[in-house]
Amino acid sequence: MQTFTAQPISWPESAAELRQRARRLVAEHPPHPDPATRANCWTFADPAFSKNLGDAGLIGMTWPREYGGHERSSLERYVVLEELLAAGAPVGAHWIADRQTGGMLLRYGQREEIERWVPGMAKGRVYACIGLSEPDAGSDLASVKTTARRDGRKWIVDGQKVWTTGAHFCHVMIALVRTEPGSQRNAGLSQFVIPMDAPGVTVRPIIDLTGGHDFNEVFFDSVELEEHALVGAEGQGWHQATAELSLERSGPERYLSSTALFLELLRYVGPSPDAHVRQLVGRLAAQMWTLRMMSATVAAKLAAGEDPALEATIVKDLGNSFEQAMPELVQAAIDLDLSGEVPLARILGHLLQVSPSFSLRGGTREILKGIIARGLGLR
Amino acid sequence: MQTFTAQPISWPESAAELRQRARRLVAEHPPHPDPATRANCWTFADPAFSKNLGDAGLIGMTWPREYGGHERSSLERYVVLEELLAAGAPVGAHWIADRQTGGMLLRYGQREEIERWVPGMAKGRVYACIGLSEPDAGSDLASVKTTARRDGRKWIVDGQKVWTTGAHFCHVMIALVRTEPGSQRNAGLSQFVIPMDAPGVTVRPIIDLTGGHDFNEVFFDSVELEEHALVGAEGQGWHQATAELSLERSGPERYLSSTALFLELLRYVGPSPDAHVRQLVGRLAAQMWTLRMMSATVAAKLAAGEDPALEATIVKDLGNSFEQAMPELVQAAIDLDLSGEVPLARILGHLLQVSPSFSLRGGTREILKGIIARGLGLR
Amino acid sequence: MNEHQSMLADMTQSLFEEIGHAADPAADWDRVEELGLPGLLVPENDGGFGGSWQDGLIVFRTAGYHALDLPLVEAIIAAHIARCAGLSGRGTIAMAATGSLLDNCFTGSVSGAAAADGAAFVVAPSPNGNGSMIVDLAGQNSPSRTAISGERRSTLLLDGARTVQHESDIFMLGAFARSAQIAGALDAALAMATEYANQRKQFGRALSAFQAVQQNLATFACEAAAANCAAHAAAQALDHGDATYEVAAAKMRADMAAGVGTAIAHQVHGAIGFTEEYDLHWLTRRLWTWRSEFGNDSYWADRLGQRTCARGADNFWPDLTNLSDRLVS
Amino acid sequence: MNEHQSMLADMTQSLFEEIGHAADPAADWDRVEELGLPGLLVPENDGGFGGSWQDGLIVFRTAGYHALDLPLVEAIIAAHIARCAGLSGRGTIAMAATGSLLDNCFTGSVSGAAAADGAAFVVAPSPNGNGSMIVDLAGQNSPSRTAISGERRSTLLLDGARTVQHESDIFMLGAFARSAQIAGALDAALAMATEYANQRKQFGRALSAFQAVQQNLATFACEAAAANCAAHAAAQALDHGDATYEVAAAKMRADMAAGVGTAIAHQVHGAIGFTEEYDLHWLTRRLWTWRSEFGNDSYWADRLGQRTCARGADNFWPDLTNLSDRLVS
Repeated sequence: MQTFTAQPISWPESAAELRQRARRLVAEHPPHPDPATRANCWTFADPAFSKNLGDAGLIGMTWPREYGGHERSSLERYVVLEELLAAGAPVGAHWIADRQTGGMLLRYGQREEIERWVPGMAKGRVYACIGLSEPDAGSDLASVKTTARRDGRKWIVDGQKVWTTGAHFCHVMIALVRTEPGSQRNAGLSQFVIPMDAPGVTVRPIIDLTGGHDFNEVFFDSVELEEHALVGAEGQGWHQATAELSLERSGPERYLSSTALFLELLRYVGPSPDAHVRQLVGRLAAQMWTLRMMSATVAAKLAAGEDPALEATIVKDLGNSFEQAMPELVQAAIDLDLSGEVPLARILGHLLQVSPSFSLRGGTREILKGIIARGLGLR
Repeated sequence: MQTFTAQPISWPESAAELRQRARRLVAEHPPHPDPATRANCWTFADPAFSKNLGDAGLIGMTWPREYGGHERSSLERYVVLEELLAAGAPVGAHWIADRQTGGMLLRYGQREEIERWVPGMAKGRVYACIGLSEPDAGSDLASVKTTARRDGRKWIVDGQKVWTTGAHFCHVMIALVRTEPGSQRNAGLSQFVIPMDAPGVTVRPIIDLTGGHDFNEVFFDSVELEEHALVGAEGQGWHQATAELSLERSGPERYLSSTALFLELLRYVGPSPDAHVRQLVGRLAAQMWTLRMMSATVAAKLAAGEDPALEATIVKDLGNSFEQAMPELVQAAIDLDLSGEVPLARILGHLLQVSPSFSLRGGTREILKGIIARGLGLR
Repeated sequence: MNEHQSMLADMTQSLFEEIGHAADPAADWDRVEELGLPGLLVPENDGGFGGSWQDGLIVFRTAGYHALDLPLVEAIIAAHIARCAGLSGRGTIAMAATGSLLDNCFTGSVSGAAAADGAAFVVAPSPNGNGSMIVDLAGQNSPSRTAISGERRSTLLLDGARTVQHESDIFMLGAFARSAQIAGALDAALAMATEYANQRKQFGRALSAFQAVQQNLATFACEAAAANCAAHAAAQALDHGDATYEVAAAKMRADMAAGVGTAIAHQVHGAIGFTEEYDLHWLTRRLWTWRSEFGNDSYWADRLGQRTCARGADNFWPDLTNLSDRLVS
Repeated sequence: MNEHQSMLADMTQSLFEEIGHAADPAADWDRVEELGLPGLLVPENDGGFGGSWQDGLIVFRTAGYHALDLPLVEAIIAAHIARCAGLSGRGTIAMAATGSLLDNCFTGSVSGAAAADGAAFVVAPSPNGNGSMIVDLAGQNSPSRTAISGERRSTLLLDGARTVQHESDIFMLGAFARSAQIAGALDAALAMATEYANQRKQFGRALSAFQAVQQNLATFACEAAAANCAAHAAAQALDHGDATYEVAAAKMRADMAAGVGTAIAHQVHGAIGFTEEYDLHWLTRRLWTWRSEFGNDSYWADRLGQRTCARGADNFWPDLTNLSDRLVS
């Protein structure tokens, strides 16, 4: 039976200095005027802020210096991430490149591709997206129909991805496609680096229920790729992509996505609310504190060279439940005209609508719980 | 898609008079000194009280006069049941006979058996239990190994039942047994009336985690039954028994089992508690009010000759969730020394331990939800 | 349901299904006017339908089911209250008023008003805490915002507006209306999620074959059933007299159900449910909005809790049975 | 875990597994005494083990895991506080005291005392609200009750008992101990339920093959993980100084987890879990008891909420990071 092994966390000596650096950058950058946007900061793209962060050495923190990284520990990176998210900083532009794509390329990518993309990512100037979901597949990520076939020394990609976050502003995608004709499910899949400006790539927006635009459909019509666009080994795409998802799960964005709502709640209720509100605040604070300790424990395990994939999944599932429950709990507790202009109403109205979608990013709850159940040894 | 069709309830004109009659009987009977026992009143057997109720015409209320019944409507019966349960009256002795066994015999039983048992049940002097569960079967009720075989004009029963509520004080059991050798699952099963004093019947207590005794194992060693002990048609036992379960589900005991805790909570917190407790009370009150309306709607549908099996399942599932959640919510909200002597501590301590078992009676939650899902047309 | 209620149900069902969330404010309003629906709760003597609150429930619930984008529910209640006030045109209702009321003239603000632009009058809680006031909006200018439901809401700034007093509790009646609309919208979202689960394939089988999906939808069905039963019982009580307890409990229960139901509906639908072009959000966004209107969970739980605690343990059960025993047929 | 902690873990693990919930109060107490465990948190200079709170966590958690029926956890904390008070014999701790304290003599009642019969002294919150008092029980008679956990609890009526004042917050330390015990017991109940689900067949397949069972146990695993992480972080904070915030959050989180975990453990086990002879109840009954001891959910949520609201939105995040940044290694 495998589960979450708790352990004390050795916070890095540089933590205080890193926090100050991140806080200064946030303070110097004008905040987005809409509180609802601040509440979703990790999906909001602000290239100017990403460039500032890159110039300050706060992107690609764990990557090798050779490619623009800073060779910091996972815990140091964790400290910076939580500062940015807690402050509602607009990190959406570089977020996926920093969290997933850069590390993915460094681990599996060919030298030409690493040199082409990673230094720009570390500078906060090159942004990435992930091509996983396909139409009619839901959360069944192995249901891949997009293909890549060899044509001399080139690869030709045809097909379609959907629910691609940020495809409309990104420079590059890592896509999971089928390279073995006739293969089934998660066999015969490979990953490719696809420049978003390559001929044959078309991005079409998906407008969400709030009228916002995060997601896209991406079409590939005979897109030609160089041989070195293949990431890792041919046919190993599924294994690599799921490892990538497990990286995604380890971040603190899950529980911190609710910080903006929590802070507005504190502002709205003032220093001495009634017992019901007091206890709601206390319950939420205890959960946030615990989730923070769990997230940091995962970062500490990564820093120690362990592979805390199961721990990360547990944190993500708990974080999902927390961030999805919080708007609902606040709505139940605070009698408020949602159509009004107070910041709490604006944030709450927005999060009520979008928070059910949070669990779709990086695996639905059923799938996460299935992974945890396997870890327990249920069969 | 089938679901719960709400409708206005026509409360019977006799409601006020029936309530007064029930309240008088309860007031005249000394209450059990232990508040924890009052909180579980429908499992606590007090034959003296059952006799009083029978003499007052409040058992077998919907049964024909010919067999000691009173030919009242289901809603009139509902009014009496909710009065008894809300008052924490000790109805455990006759409960199953009144709710299930009497109606079962009247519907499917042979004349000899009806005449032998039903009039005594209506008088509150004859008590019944249900032989469904068997060892190692869990909630899989079709996993029946107990057999009955014909021997001339007799039936010979061999096997074992388990988790039989009240077998230690009951006079009669209706048991589901296998009559077709080699049959599988829910085919080849039949129901029999078994006198608990028949030679070869042995009852062994199961002591629960509180040290209490509700459940039993019941062993059958070549128990001889008359031909007329067969209930309904041979081989139709499964169909009849599940219809019986659906009768069980229609009662108000589910949500009312928590009344004693709710009333003690009101006593403990007094007339003007803080906002947190006030809101907990309000939330619980709203749910109890709604469950009462839903239970009464089911009774009204029965009174109108409909078959509200799905509605009853919905009420039972909601009632289960409510009664299981309430001790947990009260424990979270009220800071209380559980080892102390205040009645709320006594009731709460007891219900914390036994309430998780409530959903085992009459089908686990997973099974109830499966029935509801089929009603929705999920396939 | 009696015969006239069946007719009302059929009529509104087919009309609202057709109009739905894409209503044309002018043309479709004329259609509901032609049918006399705004006068549903106005006595026949006063030129109305003479309907009961149980008739009102049918219309409110159906409007919720189809996410009807017309301020009909509000107009029906406003017309019911203003029936003797000598006002004509579409009325609406509001959640709160602050300001002063002198010589039947109100100066101050009225907030949480539904579709007030173009309304002839608004019924709002009286600023002095007793009953309601009917405010003539002639000559008033009312800019409106779009609520997350897509419906229009306003805060009206009024200066010496002519008012008529009324003893009714408009906040409570608004809560009843929202309970009924929530009940209808929950049933619609449940039907949509059930159909989707049956059609949609994932991992090679229908979504509906997954036990977790089945259990979630069963939970949803229980919650929708509770909201609907509660709304029915509240309507029945309104037709018999004081219904403050029943409406408080019904709105509280509907709000709980809305929280659970919207979460499950979106969980079952996955990403598609969040797209603008898929219709689920017309229901869920209204459910989120209505949950906060005319008192949220906390507001009604506090009121109910206060009343229940003040009455004490010994009165709880007799009070509850007295509520129903007065409904003897 | 360092080397000495691994040894401590191994030693207590095998001893407590053997003794478990069926401990012999006299003979088994001698065994933990022989190992010096009650002196775990007493400095080496004073003849103790010189352990840290993180060492304490190991022992408390393991005691919870095996539902150890000896008042060892309480004795360790009591000895830690009373190390300079010149008392010998087994100490214990209590939740509350009311009465008067004059000239180091206490007259009044001490309630929620664990296994006070046979104890030499008890550490209780001071009745005047500041710090703790160590009460000599020599010559005192203390009848005890059995809590639903099966553990003994007393309310002591004391008349002029000799006391020593201490600045420690015994209520907070008791809450930490219960958080750690809850974390251990949750892990044990999770292991038991997981094993049962794998072995038990129903409807022709293992319980563990049902998606609903898998999802429930996954939820349980998340809650147990949260309680364990929270207890670890609280222990680490205790070793660095003031830990009132961390212990409050840890007890609050453990209490939540206990509510969820006990429900799922029993749901998975079905009827067998309620029988006296099956061992699950030794864990779940203690979890229910410990949840209410030294502050329940509501108590700690209120304390945390009060503090958080008073500090306000702008201090929330800096306060939180200051708590951890002081732990720099």
